[in-house]
Amino acid sequence: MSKSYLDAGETHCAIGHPKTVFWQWMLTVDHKRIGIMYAAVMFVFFFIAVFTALAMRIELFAPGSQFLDGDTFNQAFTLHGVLMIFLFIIPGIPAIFGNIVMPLMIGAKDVSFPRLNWFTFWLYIFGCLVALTSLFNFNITEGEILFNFADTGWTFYAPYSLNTGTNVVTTLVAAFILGMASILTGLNFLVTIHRLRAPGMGFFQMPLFVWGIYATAWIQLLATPVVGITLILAVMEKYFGIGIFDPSKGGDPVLFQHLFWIYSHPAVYLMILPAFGIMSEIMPVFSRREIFGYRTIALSSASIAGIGYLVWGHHLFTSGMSDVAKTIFSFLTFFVAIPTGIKFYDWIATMYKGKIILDSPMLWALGTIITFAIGGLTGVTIAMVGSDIHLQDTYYSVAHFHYAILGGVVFLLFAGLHYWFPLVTGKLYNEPKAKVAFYLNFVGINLLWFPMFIAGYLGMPRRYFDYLPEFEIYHQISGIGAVVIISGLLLMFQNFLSSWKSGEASPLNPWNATTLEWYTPSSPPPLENHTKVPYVDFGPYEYHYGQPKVKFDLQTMKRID
Amino acid sequence: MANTKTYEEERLGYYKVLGGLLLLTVVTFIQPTMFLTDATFGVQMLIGTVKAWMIVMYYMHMKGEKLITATVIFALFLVSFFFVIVMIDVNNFQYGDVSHITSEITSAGGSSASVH
Amino acid sequence: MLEGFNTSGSIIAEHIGFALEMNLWLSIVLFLSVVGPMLYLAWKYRADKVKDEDIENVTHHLLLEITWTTIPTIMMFTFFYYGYTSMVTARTMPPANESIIIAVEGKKWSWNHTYPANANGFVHKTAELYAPANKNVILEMTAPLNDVIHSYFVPAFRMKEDVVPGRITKQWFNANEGTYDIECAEYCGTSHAYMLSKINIIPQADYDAWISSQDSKPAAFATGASKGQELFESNGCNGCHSVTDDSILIGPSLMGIAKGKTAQYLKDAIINPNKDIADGFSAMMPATKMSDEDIAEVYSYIATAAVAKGAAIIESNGCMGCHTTDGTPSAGPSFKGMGTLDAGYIKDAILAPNKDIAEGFSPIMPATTMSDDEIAEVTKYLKAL
Amino acid sequence: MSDHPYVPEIATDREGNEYEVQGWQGDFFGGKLGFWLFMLTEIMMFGAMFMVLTYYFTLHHDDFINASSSLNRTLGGFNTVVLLISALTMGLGLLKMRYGDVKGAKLMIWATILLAIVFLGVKAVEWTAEYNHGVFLGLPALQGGLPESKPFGEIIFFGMYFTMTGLHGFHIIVGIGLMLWLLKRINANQVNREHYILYFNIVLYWDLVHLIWVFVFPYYYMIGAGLSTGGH
Repeated sequence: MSKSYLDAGETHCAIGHPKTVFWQWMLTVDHKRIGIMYAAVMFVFFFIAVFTALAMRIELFAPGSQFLDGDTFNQAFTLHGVLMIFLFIIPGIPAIFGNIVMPLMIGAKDVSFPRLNWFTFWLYIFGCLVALTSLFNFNITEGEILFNFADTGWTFYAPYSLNTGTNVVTTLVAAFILGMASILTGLNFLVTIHRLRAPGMGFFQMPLFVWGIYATAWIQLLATPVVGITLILAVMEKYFGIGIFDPSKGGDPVLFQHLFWIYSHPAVYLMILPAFGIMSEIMPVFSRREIFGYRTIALSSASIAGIGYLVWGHHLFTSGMSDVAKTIFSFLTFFVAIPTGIKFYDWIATMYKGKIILDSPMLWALGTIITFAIGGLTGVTIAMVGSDIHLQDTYYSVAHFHYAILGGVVFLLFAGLHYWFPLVTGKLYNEPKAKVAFYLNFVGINLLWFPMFIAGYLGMPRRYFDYLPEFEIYHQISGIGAVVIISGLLLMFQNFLSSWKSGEASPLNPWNATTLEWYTPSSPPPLENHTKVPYVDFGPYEYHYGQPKVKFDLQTMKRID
Repeated sequence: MANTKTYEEERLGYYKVLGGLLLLTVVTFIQPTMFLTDATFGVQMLIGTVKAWMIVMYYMHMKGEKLITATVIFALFLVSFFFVIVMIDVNNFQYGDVSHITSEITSAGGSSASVH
Repeated sequence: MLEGFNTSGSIIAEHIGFALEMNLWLSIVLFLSVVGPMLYLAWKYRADKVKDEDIENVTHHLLLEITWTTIPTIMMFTFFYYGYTSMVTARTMPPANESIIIAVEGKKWSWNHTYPANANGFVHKTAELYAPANKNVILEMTAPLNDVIHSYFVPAFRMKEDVVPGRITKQWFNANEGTYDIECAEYCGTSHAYMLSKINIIPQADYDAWISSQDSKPAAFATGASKGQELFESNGCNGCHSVTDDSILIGPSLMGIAKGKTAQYLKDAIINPNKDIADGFSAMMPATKMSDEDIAEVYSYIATAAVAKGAAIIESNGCMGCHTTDGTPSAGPSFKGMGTLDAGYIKDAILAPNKDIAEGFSPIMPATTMSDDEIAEVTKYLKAL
Repeated sequence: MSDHPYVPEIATDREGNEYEVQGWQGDFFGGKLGFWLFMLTEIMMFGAMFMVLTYYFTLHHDDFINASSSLNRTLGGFNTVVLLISALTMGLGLLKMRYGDVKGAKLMIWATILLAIVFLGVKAVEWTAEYNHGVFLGLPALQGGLPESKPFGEIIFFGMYFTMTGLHGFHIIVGIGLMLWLLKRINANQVNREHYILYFNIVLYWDLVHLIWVFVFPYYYMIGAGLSTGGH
């Protein structure tokens, strides 16, 4: 039995050759180990954010103030947003699966700059710590610790963020550091994909997940600096009052919104593109046939990333932006919907004349088609300027966002967790439990957010900690949905943890998949991945009567079909 | 960097570019008082662009690098798009004649200033 | 349902409502075109029905691909067109000479509306908006410079535009009679959820009658409140300051202000609020312009607001027949000075008055039935004397 | 990471043809590409700041011209020339290294460091003069809404001026640090005639610093040059 990358000593380290397992993990440059550490940290923050959200749902269960006052509620939704957006969902799939799977898929030993990858991970951790310190005010002399998180919402809109007395500056700095980590991850992946593909593998032989990561990396690289400098300017504004964004000094707060969304809108595509990549992996494997329209899907990823830069202004339809700019942005926004729609039809066409195996990764993928279709189509509604005038900043936008991000990105992240769980851990998870968890999540998301579409249309604004009694019924259904979805999440993670500890050992290629990450000599893979780098003269999803067409001798990586 | 140039040729190239850049810097200085004084801003930015182009092409060896050139052009396209859109927005500033931001601050009074 | 939501109260609401409805139906079509085939294929090709030999690798179908590209594209441009036209309706201001222009100021956390001066030069200011039916109304909106962004949202009119400090933004409506809710839709801090108000659309004649008068509200809405109270509420002071008890909303309670502070102090606090901040509060109050007479009205309102209820209860129970408030004894002892007595004693003295008689008075007082709340109000009143 | 020299792997296709596999070790083009991508982020960052600047230039045209005319163009121009020459010395140093002249290369790096320090010194003189005129971040003249405030356009001009030249100066300081590190690596023979990717990237970095100045200089110093002779 050969050694896997999880065994003690089986790693390269950034500094020296540490003896203890602990330091081997802390200093590791192995892309798979770094990916696992990212996952561990991110899911901790994910659950903190989930329970913050639960607290808000309980507060909103009935009109009137229950147990949170306005200020605490405002800090709670800011915390929820900052943790979910900056610590979990933006770095999420690229940092976890981009690290673990992408080099394996292109037949590389590691990413292009392994030490930089290690540094990036610790930069991310540093950013998380700064974010956590901004939770509290420490008053050493009196031994007090006051809860004083930013109450601006994760968008930090000026001039509110300049006026409030909470720890906005620390939060801004944390977001800046996390942005830096994100830039470096993207840079690393771009060079890796350009330079380290196995011989013979052209861009159109890459698995579609790699395409997703590639498109994402461009957004990380070119959009993040804009928000970085915006946050720095906001800090300058707060300390020196040069008036860039502060209207009492002559600045224009709408400019802040421009700069903020120049990054933060592409960031939405940064979240969804690698998720679409996961979908494109799962659909052909669980239909046991080649994917429909490979090139269309690959190119639509690229075009979504490109167009994604050009549409930020649709967040400003009611912000006092000029009507000309509104029209331009509305027009451009619709161009994002078209490649997205094409992708969906391609995935569905992939099922045609296949053999649909409804294992949990496929269930998650099909569930996502439904939830993301709702999230995407409601996005089209608010891309129409006229409709958006009514729906902007209401629960409709909240529901749209959560359907698209939870029902799109996070659901596909979970699909990926199930799909690559055997690869990463060498164990199989408990399938019946996984299915129950999926159904709980699927029912939960619809119970939780569908009523918000109606409430939003009827005029329930977002970020209200109290509301008119007319909206009570919608909030109560949402509250029940929240309980359902959280029980689903807990069940799912319990399943993962117990299976990793004592699950059944996984065979080498449990899903009959065709992409290179499954053709490693051991399960889980060894350090430095494949025994030898294969020569790639085949497409990524070549099936023949339901079986992978290409077969390898796993010791020499020569084709034996 | 597979090239066939000798050390002397390459060094001469560096000095030529330096000469060009110095010349342009002189132009930068005399322009505002000598010619095209109505369009100082545009002319200055144009000179800057030419200088930048020389630096990128020769000092930074971008000549012949297809992939890198493409990435740089993509980034510059994005920046210019941001510029164009934000300029369209600011040039169509709505109700600017009555807004505070577009006009001078006349009333001093700090944070307690009141409007209208 | 919010007030007036169903009536499609304004011209804009009709246009945007149409765009929304069209979008809803086309979206359902698009949704079904994705989810329908998906469910069908998942059922048709389920694993136990398909033999491996029957699997086919279909990877291209030009006609199909062209179809599912062009049809959604056409739909997208339909959406864009209706989104654009409904925006034009909402964003094209009617000619100023055919409209009433009302200035709106959104500040933490209240809305103020300022109307054009009437024939006598009097300018109305209200917290709720009053406007005539079927008449163009343009809102010219802004926020104080040291305030934050708000958003003036009238769900029933399908209209919303941010109120940006330092900028002027505008929106307009032409609505039917009725009452409609106003909400703040852009997050603005602690009491964001309470930044609510109402639009009252009234017959033109009522509006004209009101605007030419100096009444603070149109006749149908008069509450009999004092002018001071009207001013206090229309300027949004009640959003942050309580006057009837000592609870702290956002700013300090103003109850009992008349005991220690003069009207001049109140004037300073209104006109230049952040010069001198009470301990434990931050400098966030916007400055308000108010005439001296108005400030005097507000001052007297604040001075009496807390005890007005108690005074009314005492009056209606006829207590003043035997007690005075100026310290001179009458048939019974004067109320002045009773504030120092403890609450339990006062309660006993009202419900069972003759149990414990003050020295020098005879047990002639009749027992009175009063609820605990009423007794509390009376106690507060006595304390304030 | 392994200490033994890296031997590229060979992949074989079905016909038995052999292909050299690109590893992450010793990937010159990869290193160069990575650094170019990093420089793109700098372009975006400064691009966004220029956008802010242009936004307010549109709104407050005259204030910007006035403010610009008060900057010291002689010192600014001197610094431009200093950076120009330092870019040359940096480039020549790399050239020498590639042709095996290690000593010459080191001399050129020292020359660049010297020029960088001169640049910072001149910058310090400028900032001090501005501070003495009461124009500096945090001083009342640059705080809007006070009686002694400058007009808003000038406040934003100077605010952005200090922010951007400060950030540029920070890049210069980082550059000096990088060059010292480079000298250390050259002395340890880890950067040499064959392996000079680190040197190459630091040259790129220095050119980027120059490139930013090429736009910062005219935007701040020259747009108001026609108005007066300027200088504090």
